[in-house]
Amino acid sequence: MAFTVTVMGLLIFAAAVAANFAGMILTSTILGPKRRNSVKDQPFECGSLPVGPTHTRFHIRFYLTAILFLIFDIEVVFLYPFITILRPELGVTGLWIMGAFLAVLVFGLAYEWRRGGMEWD
Amino acid sequence: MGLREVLLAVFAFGALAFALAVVSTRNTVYAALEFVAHLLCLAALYCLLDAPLLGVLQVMVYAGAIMVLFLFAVMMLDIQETGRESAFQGPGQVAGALLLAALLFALLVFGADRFPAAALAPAAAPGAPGVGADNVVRVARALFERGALVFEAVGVLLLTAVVAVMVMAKRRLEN
Amino acid sequence: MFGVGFFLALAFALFAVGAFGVLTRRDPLVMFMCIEMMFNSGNLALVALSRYLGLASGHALVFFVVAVAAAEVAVGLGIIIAIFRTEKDVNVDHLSELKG
Amino acid sequence: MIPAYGLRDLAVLGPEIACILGAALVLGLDMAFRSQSSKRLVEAAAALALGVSAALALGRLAAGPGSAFGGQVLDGAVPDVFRLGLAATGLLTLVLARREGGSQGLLHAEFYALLLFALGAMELITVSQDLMLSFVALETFSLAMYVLAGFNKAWHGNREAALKYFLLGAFAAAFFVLGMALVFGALGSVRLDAASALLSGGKLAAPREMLLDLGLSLCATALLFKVGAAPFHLWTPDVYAGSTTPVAYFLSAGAKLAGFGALLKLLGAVPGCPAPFPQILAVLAVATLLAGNLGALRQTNLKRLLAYSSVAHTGYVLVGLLGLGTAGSGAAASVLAYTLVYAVMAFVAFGLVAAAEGGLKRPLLLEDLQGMGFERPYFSLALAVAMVSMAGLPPTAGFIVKLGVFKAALDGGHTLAAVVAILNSVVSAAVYLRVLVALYMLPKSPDGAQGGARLSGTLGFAVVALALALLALGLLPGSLLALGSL
Repeated sequence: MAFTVTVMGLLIFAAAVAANFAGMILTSTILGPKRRNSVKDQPFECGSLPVGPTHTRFHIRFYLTAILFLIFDIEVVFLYPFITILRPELGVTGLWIMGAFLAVLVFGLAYEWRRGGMEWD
Repeated sequence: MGLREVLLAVFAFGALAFALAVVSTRNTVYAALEFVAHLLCLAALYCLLDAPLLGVLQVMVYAGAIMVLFLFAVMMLDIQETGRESAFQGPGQVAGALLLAALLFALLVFGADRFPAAALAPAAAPGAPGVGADNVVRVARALFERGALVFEAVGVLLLTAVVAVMVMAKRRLEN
Repeated sequence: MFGVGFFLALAFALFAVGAFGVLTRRDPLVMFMCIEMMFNSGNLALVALSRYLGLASGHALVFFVVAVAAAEVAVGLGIIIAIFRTEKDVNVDHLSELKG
Repeated sequence: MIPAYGLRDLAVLGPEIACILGAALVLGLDMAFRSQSSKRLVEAAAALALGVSAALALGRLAAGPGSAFGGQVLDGAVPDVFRLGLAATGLLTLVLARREGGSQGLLHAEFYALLLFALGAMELITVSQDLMLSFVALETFSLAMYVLAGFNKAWHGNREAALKYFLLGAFAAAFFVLGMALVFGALGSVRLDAASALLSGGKLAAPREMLLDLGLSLCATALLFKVGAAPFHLWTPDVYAGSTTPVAYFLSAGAKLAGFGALLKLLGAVPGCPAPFPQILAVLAVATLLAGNLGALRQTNLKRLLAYSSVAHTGYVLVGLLGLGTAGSGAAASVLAYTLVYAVMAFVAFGLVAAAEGGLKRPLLLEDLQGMGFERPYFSLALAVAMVSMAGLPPTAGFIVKLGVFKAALDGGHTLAAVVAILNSVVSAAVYLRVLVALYMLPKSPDGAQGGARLSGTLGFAVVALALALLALGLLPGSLLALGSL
């Protein structure tokens, strides 16, 4: 029973989102005027003409930035459980453990920076 | 059948269905999106299995960061070229792989089949709080009190990964 | 119905599906996704067994596995992209220069 | 509460820490002085770190077994010799890399850093008692090795090798994860000492034991990939042929030492292996032997030949592994001795390939060796010693260690596998004989390599010294046999 109560709010929220989403699409299809012509069938890009293929290839610098994000994402994920028991249980030893981990990661950051991994050109 | 069972059934089915979809879809972009859906189903299963922290982890790291990298990679490659006529190996190899996968599944199920409930007594005392109660603190203890060495090793692994990625990406500077 | 056996069977099924994908697909990105699926099946088994045994230490193992998988994805995609940038083609069957 | 870890715990991991700090030092030096002149500095720093690592491993060997970090790490004579061997392999790789000259280009610091990270993780996996720690170590050295395999920019084929190697390696790692999960299900932890305590006490219910066995077998499968056992050997020839020679040497010798060190730990935790496991291992060993030796028979490219020979040698070590669990078979010592001697033989062979292919734009072929026997006597003699040793013929160290693995398998009751291995030895003699014939009996080929094959400098000294060591160990096998008493 307790489980049902916990999840019920989430379910109601999800149902509301779905209903809202479906409702908006449905109303616009029912109420909107439908006059098709060649201009309207073109892809719309905020007034500017679409130029070039739709699949433009990304530059690799995006990828390097994303890697950095991934590494530090992992770090944050570890930090959260860490702080929950830092004060009552881990104490100074805990700070050493996390300090060593962070030192290794910051070294990696410094390395990537120095080697030009973050240069935008 | 309570609500929990219904949700478990839905997400377990979803995880398997999306996994099959990833394997059978020709288009790489669609496969990536189906894989995201698969991961979200798993995250929901983790939450239902009293592992809320892992559910969040799954969404943050897997669905959030790892799949973004995958999509970047898809965008950097020429997706019109890949995944057209040659998405799969030849029929012979597909049949062989099917046989192998079925064999693997049967072997694992056979191996694990004998062990259910009766033999594998829960290690926790009866009536003890399950893994869900106070989950974050209990995971944190396992992570930092007994797993401190592994934690530091993961730090070194991440540093190795940074160096490795720089090598792969920076090679072109020399050419 | 939803005992630990069910989730183990689900994990094995996902593992087998992933293995099938690795062996049959040609696009390295999809192959890599299938490998990640196999990693995730191990995680699912760990979560189900942790709950069954009443031990949260299995959750800590999942933490480490996810961190390792993240590092592996970073390097693996780096390799795939590096090859693409010179080859313009990442179909493993076209990598035939080394066969034999 | 956090258990009180102290310097004593760190001391047990001294060799690993030396490698990791060395890698950090290499990267730091490179960041501080970005110039050509820093190249020698970086090389010296890497050599220093490996020297310290070897010295610390030697110190641990003298100090006797020690457990650290609450039992997650346990060293002993066998792991310490493995660590020593790994550090030495790293130093030999440095010698080869020096010969290659600036082929690492601007990335020379990264090359050495990745090498040191890999060696640190390899040393760690040989002492780890915790499957999770083993997994992290396994992935660390695997990631470093994937990238090292793609380090050759002159020939783009090696990137494809890196991709193949990576996809298959990640596939194998997934087996380790699932295996670990099953071990956790059986034990409630992933500690090998817990596994051996429960198994030897007979306190484990049969179904749980089955789960444990299944889990450990899956983990072992992942490690078998690392050592290149069949059916996971498919990547080896392509990857070796596509890599630079120092990397090919490191992949073959380093991965074997680390993989078999870890396998010894893993299988050592299972006293009296459960029924199907040794049989499966025996089948794999025989398949590996056949794949390696028959594959090598067809090769004309010398590096590919050495790759297949590396697969075959994995097969011999697996045969030795079969004796594990039988008291008095000396299986662990035979595996240790074989892998160490293989590392030496492979260095001599790859070192001579490196010497001969200097300046060659294409891969070194067997016909390039034709007629060299009397033109370049020292080069040819050293190569001949390495080949005779790889074939396992007296009077070389290869003969002694091969006897050791055959004896271990026979004592373990695997007569059939031992007989097949001995027959394979005969086939493999033909492989290595082809090299000798090319060296001494065939006339010089008109389009063979010109001018190479000079032994000089550090590489020449190391190759000649180790070739002599192979002979000396074959004639006076005392120190090899002493490994059995560890």
